[in-house]
Amino acid sequence: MQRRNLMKALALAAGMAAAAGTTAAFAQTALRVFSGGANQRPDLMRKLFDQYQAANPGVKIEIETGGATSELQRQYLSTVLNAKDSAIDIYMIDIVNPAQYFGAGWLEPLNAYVGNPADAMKPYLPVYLQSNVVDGKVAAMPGFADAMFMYYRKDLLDKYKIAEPKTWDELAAASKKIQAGEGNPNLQGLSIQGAPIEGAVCTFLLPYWSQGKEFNDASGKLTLDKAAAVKGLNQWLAMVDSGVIKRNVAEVKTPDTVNEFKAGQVVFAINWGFAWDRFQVDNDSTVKGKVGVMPLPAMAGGKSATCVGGWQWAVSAFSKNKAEAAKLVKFMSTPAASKFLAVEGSLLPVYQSVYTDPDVVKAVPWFKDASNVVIAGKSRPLSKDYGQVSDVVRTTTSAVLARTKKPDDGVGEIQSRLARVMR
Amino acid sequence: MAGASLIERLRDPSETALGVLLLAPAFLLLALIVVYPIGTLIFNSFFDLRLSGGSGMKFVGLENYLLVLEDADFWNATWNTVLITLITVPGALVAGLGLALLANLPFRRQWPVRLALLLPWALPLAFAGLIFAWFFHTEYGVVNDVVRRLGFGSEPTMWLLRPGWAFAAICLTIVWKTSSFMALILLAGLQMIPRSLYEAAQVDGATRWQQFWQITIPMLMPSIIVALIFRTITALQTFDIPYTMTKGGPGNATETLAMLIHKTTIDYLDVGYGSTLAVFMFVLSLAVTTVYLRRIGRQA
Amino acid sequence: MTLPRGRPLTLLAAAIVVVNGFFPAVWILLTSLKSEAELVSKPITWWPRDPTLANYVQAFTDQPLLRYLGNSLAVAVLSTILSLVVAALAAYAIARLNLRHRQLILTCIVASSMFPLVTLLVPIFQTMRSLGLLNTYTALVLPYTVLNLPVCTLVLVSFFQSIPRDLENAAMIDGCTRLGALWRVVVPLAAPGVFTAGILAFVNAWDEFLLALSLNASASMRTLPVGITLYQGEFTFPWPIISAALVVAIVPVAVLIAVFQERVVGGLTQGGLKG
Amino acid sequence: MAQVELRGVTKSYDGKTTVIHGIDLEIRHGEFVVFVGPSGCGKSTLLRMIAGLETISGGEVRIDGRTVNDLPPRNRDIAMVFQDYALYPHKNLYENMAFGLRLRKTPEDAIRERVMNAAKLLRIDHMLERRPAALSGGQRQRVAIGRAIVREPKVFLFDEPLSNLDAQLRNEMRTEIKRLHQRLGATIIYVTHDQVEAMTLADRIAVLSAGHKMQYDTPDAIYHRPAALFVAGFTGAPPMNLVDCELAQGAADLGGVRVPLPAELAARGAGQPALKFGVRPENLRLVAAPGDVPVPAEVSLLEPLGAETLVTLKVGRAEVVARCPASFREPPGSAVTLHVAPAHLHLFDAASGAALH
Repeated sequence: MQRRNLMKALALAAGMAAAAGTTAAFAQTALRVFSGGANQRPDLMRKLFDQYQAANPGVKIEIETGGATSELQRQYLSTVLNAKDSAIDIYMIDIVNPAQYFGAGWLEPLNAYVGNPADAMKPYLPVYLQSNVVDGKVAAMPGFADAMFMYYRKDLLDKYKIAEPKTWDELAAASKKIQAGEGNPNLQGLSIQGAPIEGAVCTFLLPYWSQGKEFNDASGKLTLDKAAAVKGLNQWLAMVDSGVIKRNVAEVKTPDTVNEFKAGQVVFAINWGFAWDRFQVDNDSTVKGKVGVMPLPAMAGGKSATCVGGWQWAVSAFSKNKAEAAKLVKFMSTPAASKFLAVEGSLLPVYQSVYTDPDVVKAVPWFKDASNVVIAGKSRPLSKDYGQVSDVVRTTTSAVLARTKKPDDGVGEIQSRLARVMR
Repeated sequence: MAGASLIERLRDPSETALGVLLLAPAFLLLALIVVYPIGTLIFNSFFDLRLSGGSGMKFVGLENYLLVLEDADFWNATWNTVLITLITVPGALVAGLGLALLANLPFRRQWPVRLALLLPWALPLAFAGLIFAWFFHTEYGVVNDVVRRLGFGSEPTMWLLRPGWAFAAICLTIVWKTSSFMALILLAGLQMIPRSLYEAAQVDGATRWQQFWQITIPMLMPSIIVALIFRTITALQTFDIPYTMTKGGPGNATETLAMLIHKTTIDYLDVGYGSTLAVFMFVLSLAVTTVYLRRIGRQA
Repeated sequence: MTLPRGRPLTLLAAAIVVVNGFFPAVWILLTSLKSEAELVSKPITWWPRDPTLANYVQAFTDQPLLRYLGNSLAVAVLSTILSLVVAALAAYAIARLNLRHRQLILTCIVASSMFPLVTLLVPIFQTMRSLGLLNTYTALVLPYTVLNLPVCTLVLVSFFQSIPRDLENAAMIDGCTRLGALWRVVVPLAAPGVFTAGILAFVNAWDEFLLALSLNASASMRTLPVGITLYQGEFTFPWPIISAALVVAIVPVAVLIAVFQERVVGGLTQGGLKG
Repeated sequence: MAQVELRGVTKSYDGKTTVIHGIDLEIRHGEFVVFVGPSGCGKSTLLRMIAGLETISGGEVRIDGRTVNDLPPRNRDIAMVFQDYALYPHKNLYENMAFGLRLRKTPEDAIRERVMNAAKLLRIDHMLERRPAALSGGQRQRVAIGRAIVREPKVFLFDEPLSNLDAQLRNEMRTEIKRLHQRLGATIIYVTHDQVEAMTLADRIAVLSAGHKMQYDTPDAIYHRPAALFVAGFTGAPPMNLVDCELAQGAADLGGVRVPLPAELAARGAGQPALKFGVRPENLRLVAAPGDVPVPAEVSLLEPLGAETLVTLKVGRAEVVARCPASFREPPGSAVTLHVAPAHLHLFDAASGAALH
């Protein structure tokens, strides 16, 4: 029933989008959409597209998927867009990409379709004003959100009567206490991602941000505070030394954290939103019902911050159906669509209001805890050269965590390399 | 020969006409897939062509070339590439020769041995990298498990997180992957050596060891050289295995030239600079393979 | 060289070669029978505790594995045939015709293998796009043919050279045209060489990843190596399922080479790569 | 059967290296002609030009009066037997022989009949299902010949067909080829480096050296009246003794020993700056015949061959070989007197190589 209502609302929204359009519907328009990889749930997107097609008989939507990870998708899209391919009208892109793609002239500015940026972005989570607006132009519309959460073993914290830690030091202390108490040599205190993957960018930024520092200013210029960055990395290394984080952290990828937490080998784990279902729903999870979510700790004297991820809809600059494409993008970014994705796929909403929607809370109870975290979320550095920025930050962070580079040298390297790129 | 009709003449084209006809498909394909792209590449190397900026193309002459020469990443990647070549090519030769000698023993059943030589060759590079990265995993890898079972070292070694070990692991993987094909070629060579040579050597009083150095190695030389040369070309292009095993890490300790070019062009979207790096790589390959082509020249 | 002939030593030698060659494949097979949870248990298990075929079921349901298999097969077979035809014609011209600059011609063809395809990716993509060939078999068949041209040409040149010229002369005197002699006498006799070159080409095409990823990304046209990477996601790396898919990917090639191993090795022996 | 004419046939590569220098030859209907010469003399090249396997740089080749310079091999109506047999390894014997007929769209029964006849003739009819790899050298040679026979061509070309066989087999096959020619009455051009083969087989022999035709005549004429120093030195086993000499008072001075020459011959030699004196080993005899001239000599080496003994002797400063009876037993160092009929003496112009008769 809930579902039927939702569908009705969607149909209405889709119909409105169509009515808003001025193009006559008798011309059949085929829109080709690049809808990410399996993790971006093309199956759910298809349902939304079907809705839209039903309300707009003149439009036919075809889906293309590819590239399992954000990195692979970026590589593929770079090749396609580089060649000014007009075959695809709409792209689903990672939150870190609008600046880069818009900068390259690959994305159609959407101001003409959605209004001025400040108003257009107002109903969404605050991070989008930062990430999706480039040079005063709306480069992409939010599709669904994601964020780094701090998952923890509620049962263990209860067992040792420990409150949710507010700072990294408290977390380290809590971990040590639990590890000592459990006596299991395989039990890790905290699992973070140190392999040179996209997640390592967040691993670098989390302790840095939590000191109240920014990586870049609104214009995208690098504002790295070297001392704070070194302090952040040292925080991780100290936890490695004290056995809270495992020694081979520089090998750990996102799925490793998930699998180890599922296997009951981790007390605290930093990971993306999808992990919740893996912990609570998966058959082979040993921690069902024992998982809690909390805001990320801060540095002493700092403020909690997290890394926001998620996917955006953008119109290709080489599309031959820009107006139709923009209309579909607008539809995919409506509260109704966001709610549909939350209820059906546990994908984090892009509207603050949807987190408290009764249907959503009913379907995904933990989203009400999530909303606090997401609102405090920051975007990773925005740059036309994000590919390079990401590469420099994640390889250096990984090398520091592998102890092949000193934190001081590593940060110095990041600073000198990116000063050229981000100015 | 007025009687010879046009059809008759077409059935017997002149030597040159026939040559052009036969070579045309190959050269058309090469033009489309190699020559034109290389032309584009060389052209691009004279431009500041950063797709991320959206600022279009700016002619910069030789600036990119000068930048490459000062680029520490370039020299690091070149060094790594050369080192990988210098380690894995002889490595694969020695391992391949060992495998070939073992496989050349008189077995009752030949097929398991042959298949064992063919399998690693048929396994895609990218998968070999994935599988071996898993083998070398600090905690879940079979390598450390064996080390532990043998009772060495209380702390597991972090193979892929230490520059030296990571380099060694990559080289080992490449050697494993490539030695099998090397062994196949050498095995073929071994089987062509006439038995009578060994019999003659035995009559002359040569030990097994002497037979190996005086007969086997010299007789295998043509096979060895061809195998080495092929291997050298592919070693210079090493990409898949370090890409899947370490992504060039830790830091850029295992980054090769091909990876740097791929990263610069596809990740950084710096097409001008990436093209320049590619031109340098081409020159390096060309320098190394000139020797090779001379060799073919002598034989053809 | 005559090594010790003792039975135990021979068996030991066989064991070394077989373990070296089979171990990774066997490990993948074992992994494909484990659950994801078992994979991260410490110490690691060698033998699956609870062998399960669920990973195979998932490998076929998560992704259209059969479709990928078919695409790989189509691309590999088509490019192998094309490589052989193009290389055979060129190799014949180089080996037999009285052409000037034969050496230079061979050099040009071989030199094309020196250029790492990684670096040509973007221009090749542009070419294929402007020809409207993206997401077609042709988009991969053409570059793979070029990829295989040097090695096929080299193998066939040396094979053609090893066929006595008088056989062809005899055929021409018997009544063949030059091309007739090529087709009726030289090609059948070069069959082992053609076969060896064909296997080399097939395996190369079957393995290629980067071009396949970039040129044929659409779901219906993906090849196996590209498809297999799709089992991993942004947040997941399901080793057991990937292992299952890998087993499925390795088996056809393993069967192919197991059936034809005699001819692969034989082909190499008969002068194929012996330069 | 047909006749073949060569008119000023020349072969050169890149217009520079000339390997065949303007050769004229005429081969009559049903004639067996042998091209003989040392390796590299151009005999095979010339044969392949007739076959159409080599381009003709100058002059013309005519078969039955028709110029065939630009005709591909298949249209020249010839058959060829190659040195390495050139049997198709992927076809069995029957198919090897039938191949040319099939290409000419001969009806199947005709093919069968002709192949069977040839096979019976060559005594290989019991092994037609076998492939060439299963045959011995002699058998392969028969098949190669059979393949030529079934075609019933105008001209047969043989390119050193026996050189890969062992000595005994070679003699057998030689006899068979000779018999075959008699039976078929075919026009045959045959290339060999073996002058014995040439002598035994040929109706006429063309002796070639360095791309030049040295002499074209019957075996008898070639043997007894060699037109050139080269021909004299190439024919006979052992070949003619050829010794530097000076002319003195109507005799050849071999360095101390003088051999009187017939007046006519001496007159021809007069005035030539350098001369070669020639005599065949069998014409140096130990027993005198009427009209013979004596030549003093000293034995230096004996080579008994069973039926006869080859004796190397010193005559003046020169060494000559004589064919002596097997009973000859004089030890090295002993002095003997050789006898030679003046009619068997030859004199050559050492500079041009031309015979002076």
